[in-house]
Amino acid sequence: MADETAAKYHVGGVGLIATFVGLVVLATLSLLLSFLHWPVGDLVVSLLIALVKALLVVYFFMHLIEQPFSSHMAMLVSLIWVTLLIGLAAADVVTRHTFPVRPEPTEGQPFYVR
Amino acid sequence: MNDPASVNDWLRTMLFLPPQASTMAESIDHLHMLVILTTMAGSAAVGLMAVFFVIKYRHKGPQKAERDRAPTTPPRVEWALALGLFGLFFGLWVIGFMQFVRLRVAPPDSYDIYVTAKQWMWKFAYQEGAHSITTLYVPAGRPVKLIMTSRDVIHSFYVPDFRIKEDVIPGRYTTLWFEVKEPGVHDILCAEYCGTNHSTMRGQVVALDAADFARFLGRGLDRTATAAPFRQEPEVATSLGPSAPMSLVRLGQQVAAQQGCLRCHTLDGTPHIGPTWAGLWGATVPLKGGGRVLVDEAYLTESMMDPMARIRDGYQPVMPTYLGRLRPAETAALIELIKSLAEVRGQEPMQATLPHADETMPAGAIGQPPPQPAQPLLQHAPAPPGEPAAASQGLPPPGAVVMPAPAGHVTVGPNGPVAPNGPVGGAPPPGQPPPLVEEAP
Amino acid sequence: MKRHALGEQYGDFAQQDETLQFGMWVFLASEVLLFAGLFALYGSYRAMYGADFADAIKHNTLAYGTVNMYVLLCSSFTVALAVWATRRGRNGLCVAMLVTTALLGVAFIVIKLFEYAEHFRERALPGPYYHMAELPTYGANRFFTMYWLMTGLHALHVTGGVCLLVWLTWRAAHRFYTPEHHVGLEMGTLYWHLIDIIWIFLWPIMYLA
Amino acid sequence: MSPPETALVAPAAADEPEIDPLPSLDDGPDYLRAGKGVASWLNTRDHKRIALLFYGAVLCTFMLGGVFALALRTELLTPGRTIMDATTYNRMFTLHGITMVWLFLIPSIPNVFGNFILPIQLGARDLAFPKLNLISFYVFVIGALVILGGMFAGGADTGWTFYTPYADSSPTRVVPVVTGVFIVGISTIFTGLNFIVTVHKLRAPGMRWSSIPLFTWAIYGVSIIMVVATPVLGMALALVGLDHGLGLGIFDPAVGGDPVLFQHIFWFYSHPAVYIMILPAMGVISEVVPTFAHRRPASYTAIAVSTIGIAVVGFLTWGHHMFSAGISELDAGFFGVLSMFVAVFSAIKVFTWTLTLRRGQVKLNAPMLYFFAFLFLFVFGGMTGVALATQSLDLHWTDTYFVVAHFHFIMVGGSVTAFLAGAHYWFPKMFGKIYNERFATVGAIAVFIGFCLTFVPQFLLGNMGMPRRYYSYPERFQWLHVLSTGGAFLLGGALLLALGNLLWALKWGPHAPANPWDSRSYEWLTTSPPPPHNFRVTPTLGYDPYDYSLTEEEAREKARAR
Repeated sequence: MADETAAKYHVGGVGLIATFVGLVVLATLSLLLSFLHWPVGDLVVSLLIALVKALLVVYFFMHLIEQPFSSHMAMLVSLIWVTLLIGLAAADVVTRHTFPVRPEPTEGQPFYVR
Repeated sequence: MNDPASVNDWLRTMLFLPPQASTMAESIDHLHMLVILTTMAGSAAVGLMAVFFVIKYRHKGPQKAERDRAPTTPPRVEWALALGLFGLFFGLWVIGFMQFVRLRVAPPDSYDIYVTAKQWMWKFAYQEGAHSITTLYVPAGRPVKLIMTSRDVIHSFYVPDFRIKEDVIPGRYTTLWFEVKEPGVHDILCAEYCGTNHSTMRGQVVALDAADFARFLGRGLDRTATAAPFRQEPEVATSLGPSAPMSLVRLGQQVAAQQGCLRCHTLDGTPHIGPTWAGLWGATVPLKGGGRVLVDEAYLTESMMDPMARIRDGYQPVMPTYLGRLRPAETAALIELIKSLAEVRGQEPMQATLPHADETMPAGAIGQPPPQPAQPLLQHAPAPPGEPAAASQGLPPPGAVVMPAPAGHVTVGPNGPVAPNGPVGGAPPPGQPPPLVEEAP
Repeated sequence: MKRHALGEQYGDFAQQDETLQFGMWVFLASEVLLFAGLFALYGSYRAMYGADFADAIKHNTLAYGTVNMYVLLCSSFTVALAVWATRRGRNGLCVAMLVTTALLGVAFIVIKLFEYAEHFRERALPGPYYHMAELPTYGANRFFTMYWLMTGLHALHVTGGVCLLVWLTWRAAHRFYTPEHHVGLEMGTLYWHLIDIIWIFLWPIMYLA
Repeated sequence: MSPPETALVAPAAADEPEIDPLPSLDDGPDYLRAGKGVASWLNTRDHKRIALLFYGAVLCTFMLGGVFALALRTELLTPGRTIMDATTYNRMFTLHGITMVWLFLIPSIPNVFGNFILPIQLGARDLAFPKLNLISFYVFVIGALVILGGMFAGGADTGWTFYTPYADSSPTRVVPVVTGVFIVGISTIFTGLNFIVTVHKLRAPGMRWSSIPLFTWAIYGVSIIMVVATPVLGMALALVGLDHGLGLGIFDPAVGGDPVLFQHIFWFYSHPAVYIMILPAMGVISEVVPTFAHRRPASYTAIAVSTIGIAVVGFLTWGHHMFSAGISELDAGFFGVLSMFVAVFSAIKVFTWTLTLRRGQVKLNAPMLYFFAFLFLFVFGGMTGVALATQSLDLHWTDTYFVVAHFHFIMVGGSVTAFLAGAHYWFPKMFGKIYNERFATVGAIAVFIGFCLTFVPQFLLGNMGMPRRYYSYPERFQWLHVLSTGGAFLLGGALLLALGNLLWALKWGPHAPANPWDSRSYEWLTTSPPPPHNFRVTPTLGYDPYDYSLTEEEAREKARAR
């Protein structure tokens, strides 16, 4: 039962404050980067920053770092499964090439008017 | 049994497989037979092994402790089994995937036919302007590519004799190709559940030899003098900001499309979920639970606002109420539309209808998916004044709602809509199936 | 007093606390997957209509989303402080932090409602109700459909979270949580942090890129 | 989840060395007699009583689903109308599918046998969250009532798959039905969560991961699927409900939506869901075979690893339901090859069970007969699954009766057969009675014959090209349909015989000893039926649960050791 004897590391007040500062800095960084309108990297970079922020919250605010291995597994599994679902579903859309896209409605003809 | 062909036939009969009518069918069947034989051999092997062990090691006398403690199968046996099986399955996958890609990618010289599915019928439109309902005419010995879309829900085009199936999806085009070996007739079945009459959404593929097929297409082109049946697609795409005032009948068409009336009612006499509007006005119809009623303003209005009050015999009570959803002017417009169709005769859905290729009806008829812009027919299409040209939209979206039906196939005369170039009603049924249809193999 | 009773099935309190916390983590994993379906839809539609999505994101008001991002980060911090305070036996601070967190949650909802009102005025509504004249494209329609679904579900979670915080506050005010026994408080705060994390991912895909 | 405010009773004195952990019948009333009155059942926290509540519920839904199935088969006797019209038929097969999938197959083995056996096999006094367990039962009942109420108040005709856009525009009552399934899903998640946490945190001292009994392994793997996949189903169904109820057009092509995306989300759940149905069945078989062969499994590791392998890889294969649905060729190929992995894992299990018989001392009791039925049907059904995952063949077979026969081989031939095996195997443990072996044997053989007669013709129908969900059909299919209908009635009768035999034994059967099958698995250490908290105190379960070189008394000594 190795997973029930995890080291009892406690997140202290300093750790919480540092985490909070880190989160605010990362959020601001993401915001500033979005003004660059970087065509390809925009989404990737902002999602990576989001991932780092989420990890900070999970590990320190939510004290996952104090938790046994099994709790880590729970988070890891959900992360992997989310990736799978999004990845494989979107992979279909990206690689479809039968008769692909719907045309855009022409100027002055919004599609929603039936 | 040394002849491979007779082995093939024997196995096909044993497995109840339908005739191998397309060029791909035989190779698919061979894989099928391989897989099924492996399956049966596998389950038989496991079953026999289990039976053997039971007989050999059945319990006799008092229970003894286990004879030896070591695991009976060493890990390397498990690994070898796993790898061997995976090799087998992977091999099947490789063959299957290669066939799959061949089945999905049509040869470049294929003959294109547009397929539109709706609840619950198939419509086919050919490049030369001919079109047909329920019966698909194809040339034998030549690859045919179907470009398919649906008007309402997902259907699936399935011809067991060709071993092919592809879903027909609203809002998208999917494709399917096959090459029929010999002239003959084959079943089309809808294989994706699509509502009440899913099981009757069947049709036929009629494979003709090259000369007959040309004759079929030619007949389609020749019959310019005959009236095309009034088709049900309204001109929804052109309804935006019309500069000219609209007639009530045309407004009725628009309302019917917007409110979804046409999902259940047809304008051309085709049987569907609800009673057709063709020839409805002024008729006396039987009611469920007995009695008859004259179809007039009162009954029509009641049917829109309180559909369950008096249901026509032979139809399901499925219509929702439109109370509060229709403005009075729209109700009036719908009634005017139904009035205007009083003289339209219904057509039999099983008949091939061969419209003319007149300029006022470019790309013909509806029910036919809009052709690709590259096709000359559409480029010649003149846009009626005051309405945006359909051609300027590029490949228009398929699907029930934004159906940029080419304008002009219904001209609104002083007495309601008149199908172009022809007397409305009283005309002989447009188009008989070509005589060769009956020549079943 | 039935506080902090040990369940029949547990050996000791340590096992009980650990079990409850692990149960909460598994529940959170499940909750994450609830959102995953919507994220997959968003990803697929974005793959179909990339350019339209970019336009629609530009159209969204960055200020609302960003302010809400900072609001939730602060609330996450305060709720973490509440646990920290309880662990040190400072019950008053814990109550104060929980109240602050709940107020921040309410602030989030209020800001969100302002934003929703704006979208409603523009007719940037989901599906067939979408009638925004500036972006008459399928893609923009898809974007706003997903926008309403995802932020709507998130807002429901925030509302539920605020209710949970009120309940935690009530219990903390009655000195229910002690430095030794406060697993209920920890579980409640985990839920609030999850709400924050979901917004951490919604913010970039709805407002930034 | 709230922290437990109330303890059930005072904690037991766990560390008193002189107490023998293994109970005897003299200790006091067993769990069936520990509390009297209806309230003591409806408000119980005991996992064994909750298991029996579920037992009653799923047997009711199973009967109901079976009646629907017979009605469908009767309608299909003739190519046209036999007893019902098309709309009724469509509603009926939807009802049959929903009832069998969500109200019987998914809860059956995990919620009945899992709930009963898993804590005992872990040496635990109860599940980790007993109150949540009871809530799960009531949520299930509410969901079931909402579904059935919705079905009888008009019903949905969408099929259990709820494919859009048909489900959006269907004139029938889709919303209450999806709401009910959503509620049942909540129950599933609660149960899965409870099992996962119990396996991680409440194992008896000494029990390593490598000595967890195989049935518990299977339930653990299933619980992972339940917790991870069910929320996605909930979301998919909620979206269909919104589309149908409010017209949000989430999958509506008219406003740019793509109905195929629904299928992706739906099958992300619903493919793993078939492993929710079959993995517990494999778990039951993994217990039955060593017991009746009196032999350790040929490879414990292979079974445990392939259980988790199926649970994980099962998530990567959902696209094989969509080869003809217009997904990209590349994605289809990817899903196709991953589907083959599942087949490999299943094959490993099958060979391991079969090899377990080798050099054993095989007794042919009813559970073992069900194992043989399971073995044959599962192997054949599984191999046809390999055929269906072969993409070019799938284009001919998908949405035909071949698929119907394939999944009934797995679901009925696999899961229901294993359910019956478990029902007979654990019957003495659950109720303290012994069933009549002769009638059980007849029942098992009749089930097998009826099953084959029902579903083998359907394979042939599928080969001929008969699409599924057809109310009317071309006449050339009729004789096979008649055969299949005859088999269905035989199968129905056989199931009634098997269950009736158990019911009879419930009242009139002779008393069972603690370990009638001479098994070494942990649940047979306690009395039959067990006391309310399974053991006097938590035993030490460090020894191999399949060590048949021990005599029964030696095994009990090991469990007593501290």
